[in-house]
Amino acid sequence: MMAVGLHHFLVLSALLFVLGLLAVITKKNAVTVLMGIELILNAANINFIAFSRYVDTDLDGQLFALFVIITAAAAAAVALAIVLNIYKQMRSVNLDEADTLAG
Amino acid sequence: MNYFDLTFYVFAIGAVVSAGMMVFSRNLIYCAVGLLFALASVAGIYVLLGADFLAATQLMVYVGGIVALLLFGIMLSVKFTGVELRTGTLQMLPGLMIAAGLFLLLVRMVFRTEWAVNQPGEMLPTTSTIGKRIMTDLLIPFEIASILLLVALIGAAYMARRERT
Amino acid sequence: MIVDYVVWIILLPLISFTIQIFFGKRLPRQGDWLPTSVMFVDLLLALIVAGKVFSAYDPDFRIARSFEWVVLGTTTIKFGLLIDNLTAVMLFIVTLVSSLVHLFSIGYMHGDPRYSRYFAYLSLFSFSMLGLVSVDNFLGIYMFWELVGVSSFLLIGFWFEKHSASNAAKKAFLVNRVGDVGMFIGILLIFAITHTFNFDEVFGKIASGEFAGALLTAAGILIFCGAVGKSAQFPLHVWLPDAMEGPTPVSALIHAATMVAAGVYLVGRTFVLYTETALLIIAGIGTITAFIAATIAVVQMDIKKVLAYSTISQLGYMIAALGVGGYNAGLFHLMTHAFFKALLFLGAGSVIHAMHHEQDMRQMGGLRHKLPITFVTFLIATMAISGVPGLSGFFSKDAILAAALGKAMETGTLYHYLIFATLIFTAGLTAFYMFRALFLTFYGTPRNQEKYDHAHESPSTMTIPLIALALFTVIGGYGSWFEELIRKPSLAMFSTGAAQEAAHAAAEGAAHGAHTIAMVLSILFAFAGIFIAALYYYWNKYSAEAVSEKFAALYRFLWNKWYFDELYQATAVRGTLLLSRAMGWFDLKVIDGIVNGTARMTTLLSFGSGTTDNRVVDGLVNWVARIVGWFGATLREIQTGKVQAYILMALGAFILLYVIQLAMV
Amino acid sequence: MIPNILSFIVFLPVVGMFIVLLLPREKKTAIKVVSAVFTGLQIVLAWQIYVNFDTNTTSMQFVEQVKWIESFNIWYFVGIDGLSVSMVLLTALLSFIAIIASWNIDKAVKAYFALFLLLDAGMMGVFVALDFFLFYIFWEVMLLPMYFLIGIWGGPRREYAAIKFFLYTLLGSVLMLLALLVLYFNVKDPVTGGHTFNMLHMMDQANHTGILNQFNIRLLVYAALFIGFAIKVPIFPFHTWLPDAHVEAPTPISVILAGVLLKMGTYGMLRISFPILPDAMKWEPFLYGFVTLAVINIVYGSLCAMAQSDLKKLVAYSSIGHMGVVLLGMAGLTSLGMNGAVLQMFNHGIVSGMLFLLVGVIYDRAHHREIDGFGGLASQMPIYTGIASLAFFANLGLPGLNNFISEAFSFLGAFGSEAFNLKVFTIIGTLGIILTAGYMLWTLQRVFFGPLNPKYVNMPEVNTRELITLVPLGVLVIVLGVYPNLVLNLLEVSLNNLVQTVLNAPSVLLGMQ
Amino acid sequence: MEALIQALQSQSAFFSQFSESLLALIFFVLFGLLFATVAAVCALVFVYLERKVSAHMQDRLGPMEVNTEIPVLKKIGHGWAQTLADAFKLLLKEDIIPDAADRRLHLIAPFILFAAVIAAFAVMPFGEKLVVSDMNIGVFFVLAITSFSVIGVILAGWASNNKWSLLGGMRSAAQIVSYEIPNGLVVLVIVMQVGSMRFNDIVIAQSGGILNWHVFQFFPLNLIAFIIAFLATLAEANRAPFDLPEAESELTAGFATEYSGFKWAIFYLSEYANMFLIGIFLSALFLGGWTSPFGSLFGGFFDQPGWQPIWIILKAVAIVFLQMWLRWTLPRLRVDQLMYTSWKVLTPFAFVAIFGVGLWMLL
Repeated sequence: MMAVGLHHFLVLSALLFVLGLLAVITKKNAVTVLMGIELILNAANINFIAFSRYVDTDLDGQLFALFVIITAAAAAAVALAIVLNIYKQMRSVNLDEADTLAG
Repeated sequence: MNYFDLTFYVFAIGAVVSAGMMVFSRNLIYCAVGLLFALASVAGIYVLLGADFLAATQLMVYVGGIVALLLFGIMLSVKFTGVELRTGTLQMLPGLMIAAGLFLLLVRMVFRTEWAVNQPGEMLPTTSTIGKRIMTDLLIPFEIASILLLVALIGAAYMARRERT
Repeated sequence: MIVDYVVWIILLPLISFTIQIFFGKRLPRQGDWLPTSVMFVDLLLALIVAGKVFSAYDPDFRIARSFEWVVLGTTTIKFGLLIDNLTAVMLFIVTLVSSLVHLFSIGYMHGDPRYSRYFAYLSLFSFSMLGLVSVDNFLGIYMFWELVGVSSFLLIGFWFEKHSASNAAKKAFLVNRVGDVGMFIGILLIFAITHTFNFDEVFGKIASGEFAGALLTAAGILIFCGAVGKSAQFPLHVWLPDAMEGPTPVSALIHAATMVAAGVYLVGRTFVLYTETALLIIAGIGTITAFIAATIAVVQMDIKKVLAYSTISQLGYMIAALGVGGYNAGLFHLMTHAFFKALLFLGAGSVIHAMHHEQDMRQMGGLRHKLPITFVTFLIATMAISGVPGLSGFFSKDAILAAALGKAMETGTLYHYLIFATLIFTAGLTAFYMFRALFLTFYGTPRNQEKYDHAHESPSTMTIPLIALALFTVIGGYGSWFEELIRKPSLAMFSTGAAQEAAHAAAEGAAHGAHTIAMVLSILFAFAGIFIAALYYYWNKYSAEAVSEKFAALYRFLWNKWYFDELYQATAVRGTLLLSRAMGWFDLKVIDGIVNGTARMTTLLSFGSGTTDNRVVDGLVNWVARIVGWFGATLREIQTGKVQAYILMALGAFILLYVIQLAMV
Repeated sequence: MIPNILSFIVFLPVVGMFIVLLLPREKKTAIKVVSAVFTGLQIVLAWQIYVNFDTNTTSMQFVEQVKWIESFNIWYFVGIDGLSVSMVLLTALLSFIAIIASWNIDKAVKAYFALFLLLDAGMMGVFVALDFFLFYIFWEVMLLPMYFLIGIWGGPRREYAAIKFFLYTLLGSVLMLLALLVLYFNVKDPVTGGHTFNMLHMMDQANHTGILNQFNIRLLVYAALFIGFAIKVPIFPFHTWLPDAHVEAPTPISVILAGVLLKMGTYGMLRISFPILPDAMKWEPFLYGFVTLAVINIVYGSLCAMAQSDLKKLVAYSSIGHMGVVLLGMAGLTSLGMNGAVLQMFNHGIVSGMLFLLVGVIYDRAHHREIDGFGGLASQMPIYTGIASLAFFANLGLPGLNNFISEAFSFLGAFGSEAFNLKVFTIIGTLGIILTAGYMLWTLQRVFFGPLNPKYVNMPEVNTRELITLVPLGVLVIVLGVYPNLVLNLLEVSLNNLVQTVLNAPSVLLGMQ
Repeated sequence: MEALIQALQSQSAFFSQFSESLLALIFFVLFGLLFATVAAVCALVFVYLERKVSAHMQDRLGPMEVNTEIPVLKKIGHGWAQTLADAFKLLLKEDIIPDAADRRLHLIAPFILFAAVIAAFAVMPFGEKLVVSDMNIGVFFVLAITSFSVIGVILAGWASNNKWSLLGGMRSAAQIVSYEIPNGLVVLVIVMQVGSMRFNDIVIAQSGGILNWHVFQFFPLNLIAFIIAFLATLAEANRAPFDLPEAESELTAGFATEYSGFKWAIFYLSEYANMFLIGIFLSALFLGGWTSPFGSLFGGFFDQPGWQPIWIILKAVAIVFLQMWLRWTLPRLRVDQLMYTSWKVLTPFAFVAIFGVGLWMLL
């Protein structure tokens, strides 16, 4: 096993990303979908920080990650509010039942 | 297998296992707990990468904020007492296939790309640097982000409040 | 040291004004004690200053101190104080009269709803006046000049509920402003030429000949305009009689010792500014004023109006004196006049107070029994103003007449003889109308028994000032210190060359010769006037009514004050108002009309183009929109509405594309 | 010292505007408080500027220069010198006071305050901009909120007044735009050689190229600029928007109009017309025309004021008269006159603001402004009368109060001008002193003196909020009257430099026509 | 930690025979145990203290009887062994898990809570050198790591599958989240002044006697900040008068209703450890931390390093005492009052303090 380096972090990130994606596309419950999104964002953040450490010696990556975290917090709050509204409207948060977009 | 590597594997395995728990568990609360530990492990990864401030932010925002929020969301959006908090899955098979395909592509890209890797330097405290950057050349993004947060705060509070009768 | 005292003299009333205006109502006794005691402290300080200044006993004594107030580029504007003998005298006069008026007012204004405000205004007035006599430059004197104007506005209009009072206040301020603008232009002129405001520097420029000729004459006359306004000289004298609408102590303060004296002081202070031509005009104006006012005073029935016109007349004397070169005489009369005129006004105030604010002499009579102290002091003052020998007024008036005669003898022109003749005739008139007023008020039988019965002597706060002033009226004229200390300033003082000294010395000598003649004539005319007054109003040998009916036209002319007010009303006031109304109309109809016309034209034009736009251009746009709508309706059938399905599709497509791309490479 | 303080002071109100927009419309107090806080912060910043301002240099201070629109060489270029700093201070002060005075606005509160803050930003921007294009933008930014503020919250004839104001000012803007374009295409950037909007480059005559070297073109450009600014001042034939706008605007907006907007005209002349085209300014027909208009402004404005029966209109016309004094002071090209003129701009801002506030006070109580409809208010409202007298006396130029110094300096400067003979004009101008005293005292008498009008026996005394708006101005009236150096120190060096620049500018271009 | 291990390895042959990671693992475990023990002991002391304090406030004696039979210690009296006895009782009690509960979460929840509190001790400065990890983001770390307690509380509430538990848990979580905001803001006030988030920097900035303590600086802004911080931490610890989640009269014992025995003891322990943590945290931020209040008085005698832990523990105990005092003095708040206090009182004032201090420093 080689010494831990950039690739390790990238693979880890890819794994987390894929798992998050899986949650997004397979879960019925809207809240779990949100969880998946958070995981995806975290995977991206790992990449940012890893690059900031290994490739770019500036802190740009970290700063970007910071902004991602901020945005994620905002997104989570709004998304959750939306979910609660959906619940209020339909008495359910299952996404397969929310198909009013259908043409 | 030194101290650094050990820590990395501990956190990485923690993160992946927790994430898996999140994805494959059918109980919503377990999903949330899985996410919680995945996020905490990621915070550990951050520390390994020298991002101490970000790690603390990660804990603060995700654990104290988002996960708590999600737990609230679950509890408020499901008739929970006496009922199992279950969530079904759909299109699991195509989802797994797509995920696997994507993972392979990503791994291929990771190993195929020639990263311009620099020798990582000393791990220095980042807080003051981040603060200075935010207050100088990143002031505008920072302000926009704060406005975004404010908007999200107000918007979320507005949407989630009870309808006036 | 002296300057510090003077600074305090000026600042103390300002401080008491500030305290009084903001907190007066809340102080015990509405704070009347504060300005009053401040003024007495001022009086004390003024005495110390006078003592220190006079102890030098030097006619050329001057102390100046200034600081840089505004520095702009090359221009430096200094502000400072100038203390010489004249200033010391003026400080003493102002503080003396002012403090006595304060004291008098405590009794007189008792019970007024704005009692505290009144004292605040008095303080402001004293501040302005004290500043005016101490500053060392034209700009400063102009500033205090205006402040005096404002405080007199406030005091005259103190009972502003009365229309007459507020009108009088406005009139006083505006008429003064007319003079002030003249003075302002004069200052502009002086500054444009000499680049300084400072008296000494300006005079220095005159002495060195840098500033001379027609411009100097013009500057002198323009500066004199200010004095014309403030000292109520013809043709701007009309405000003063109206200003009697203010409380009587105010009249005493403003019209006896301070505000009106400011004009005389100004001429005295800037004496070297006036060329011979300017002095001719000054002398003429002074004489005309003295005569006109005296003739009007003869027929007045309101005791304060009589005093008002006598003030104007006496001021005319002073100005005329300065105009004929009787520098010392004019300023001497300024001082003695301050004493006896303040006394007269306060005496009149005491009478009015006793008669419950009745001012018409026809309602009075026989009051000497009821108001003994007032009567005695009023009598002393009347004798002084009439020129009865031995009292202060005699000495000063005599000096003026002597100066006029001396000038006439020196130049030998008819103009100057005429001036002398008019002045001496006016002296007789003065004696006549003053004794007329005295007899009507205090002698004879009471003409309004009811008011007479209720009359009573005033409280001690009012009588003490009377007695004090009477004392000064008696002794004020003795001693030669005034003559020796207040000497006519010569250009020599401000330059190194002493060329003109000799000429002036000669003139002084000529004046001496005229002294005896003038004295004899003056006594003669004074007693003639008193005698005639006694004939008509004491012994009642002749009836005044009969005379007035006989010369009805003249009587009406005098009664209406030579129709000055009517004339100004008809020309200046109405003219300005008409012009302003015309301008207002022009602005609204013509200029604005053009603007609105343009707007209407444009509106019409735009209406036309608007119609075209609606029909033609918009039709095309609507058509395009309809086509786009049709496409949308067709395409929407593809949607399933499930988000996750969309994501799956997108990702699948992505992977597919990626693989294809890999395959192609 | 805060970096980028000028940007802060300009854009702070914009931030405030967004916050106000985000508040719900029912939260009236919150909206007002937010506006007050932001304008208050502006005052804090203005104070910082005042404290940190270097009074010994003629160069621009607090400069910020960022490239903005590259292809047209437009910069975000701001900075202030002595001329602008006084106006910045004035704007900050009056904006805050106007916000406090707006407290009883009840109609569409949110929109009102949002527009007001935008207006505030526009005004600030005009005074700090050093790029002509930027200047023009701020100039226009200010226009629209003003239009709405008059047109929505104004008096009975508000639509008319608003449209008139708007069209008039737009006409001026168009002319200014023309001049702007001519200058842009004929001034070369000394660094790159391309076109430039940089005012400092425009002021350097050496950069003028092309048709700008033809004297008659220069005269045309100057005339266009002059009319553009003259409408804002306003100068005699272009003034009729002012009485209408002032009368119909709500009180705080009148304060801003008279206090700040009028100053933009003269500011523009001093910042742009004079230094960029000094030879045209000094061309005798123009100069004497300028002075004639100034004198007409003084006399005509005062006479018109005397004819008015509406108190607010009277104050409006009196503004015309006082701006005439500013113009007269500027025209002489003497350091005394120039300083007097700019000080007069500042002082007039304070005094006219005070007068409009005072009119607002009785209008709120009596709901009319007919001068003859009042009477005897002095016995009913002594405090109000005291403050009103202070303002009236300041307005008529009483020594010891601020207007006196500036008027006197303006007159002295014009009269003593060595470059031009303006003595006769000045003497005619001094007539204004009498006329002003005449109508001010007449008004004082009719409104406050005499027996109390029985209708107003229960007229309430001026309240605390109104006092908050009036007292600071009143204190400034006295303080600046006694110690004008507080402002003059700021102005002096820059203005003397301006005078010297204009005076020394070569008129050799005359030969090239 | 790393430095410590490397130092040990280079110094001693005994340590160098093990690999670095193994040592690290061992040290982690050791330190964790150490802190858990210290916290437990502290909690025992505080439980005893609380009983005594409340008793004396209510004019009674409190536990007096349980003094053990050991001859010397018996002399101490005052029921000193009462809490020990209680602790043994709790440890020996049967661990009851309700039938409908989620067993795994029911087990894990108290430990999350406990871990959150104990982890925060890692950066607590008991002295200039007496700190496990003097991180440069110490203050932030404390705020971050304690936010784990929300999760513990919610999970405990949910896992019990009991309405009271769940309501208590959610109330508690909402309360903690709400009060974290004013708390975080006022911490920023101090961080802004010092320019560092390292505890030792903050403490050193206050050295030189009582007048240099932050609570007296920028008067009254920092005082306001201190009061806000005290109230907010009080609420975060669910102490009276903010003890709604555990309100006996409404929710029996809130999220801990279904817990007993050892797991319940863990909850109890973390509450008291948390109180102690708050005491140290606040005294480090506002009350001068381990510096003496005397400054250079007494010739700097009290400033010697040996005194440092004594000072900070004294200050912490004083704050803990204050918390107890409040608990036995004030009635409990209503839910709406609770939220009102956080959002409309503490948060605005915290902003005022930040803004004020900022402006003050700027001008």
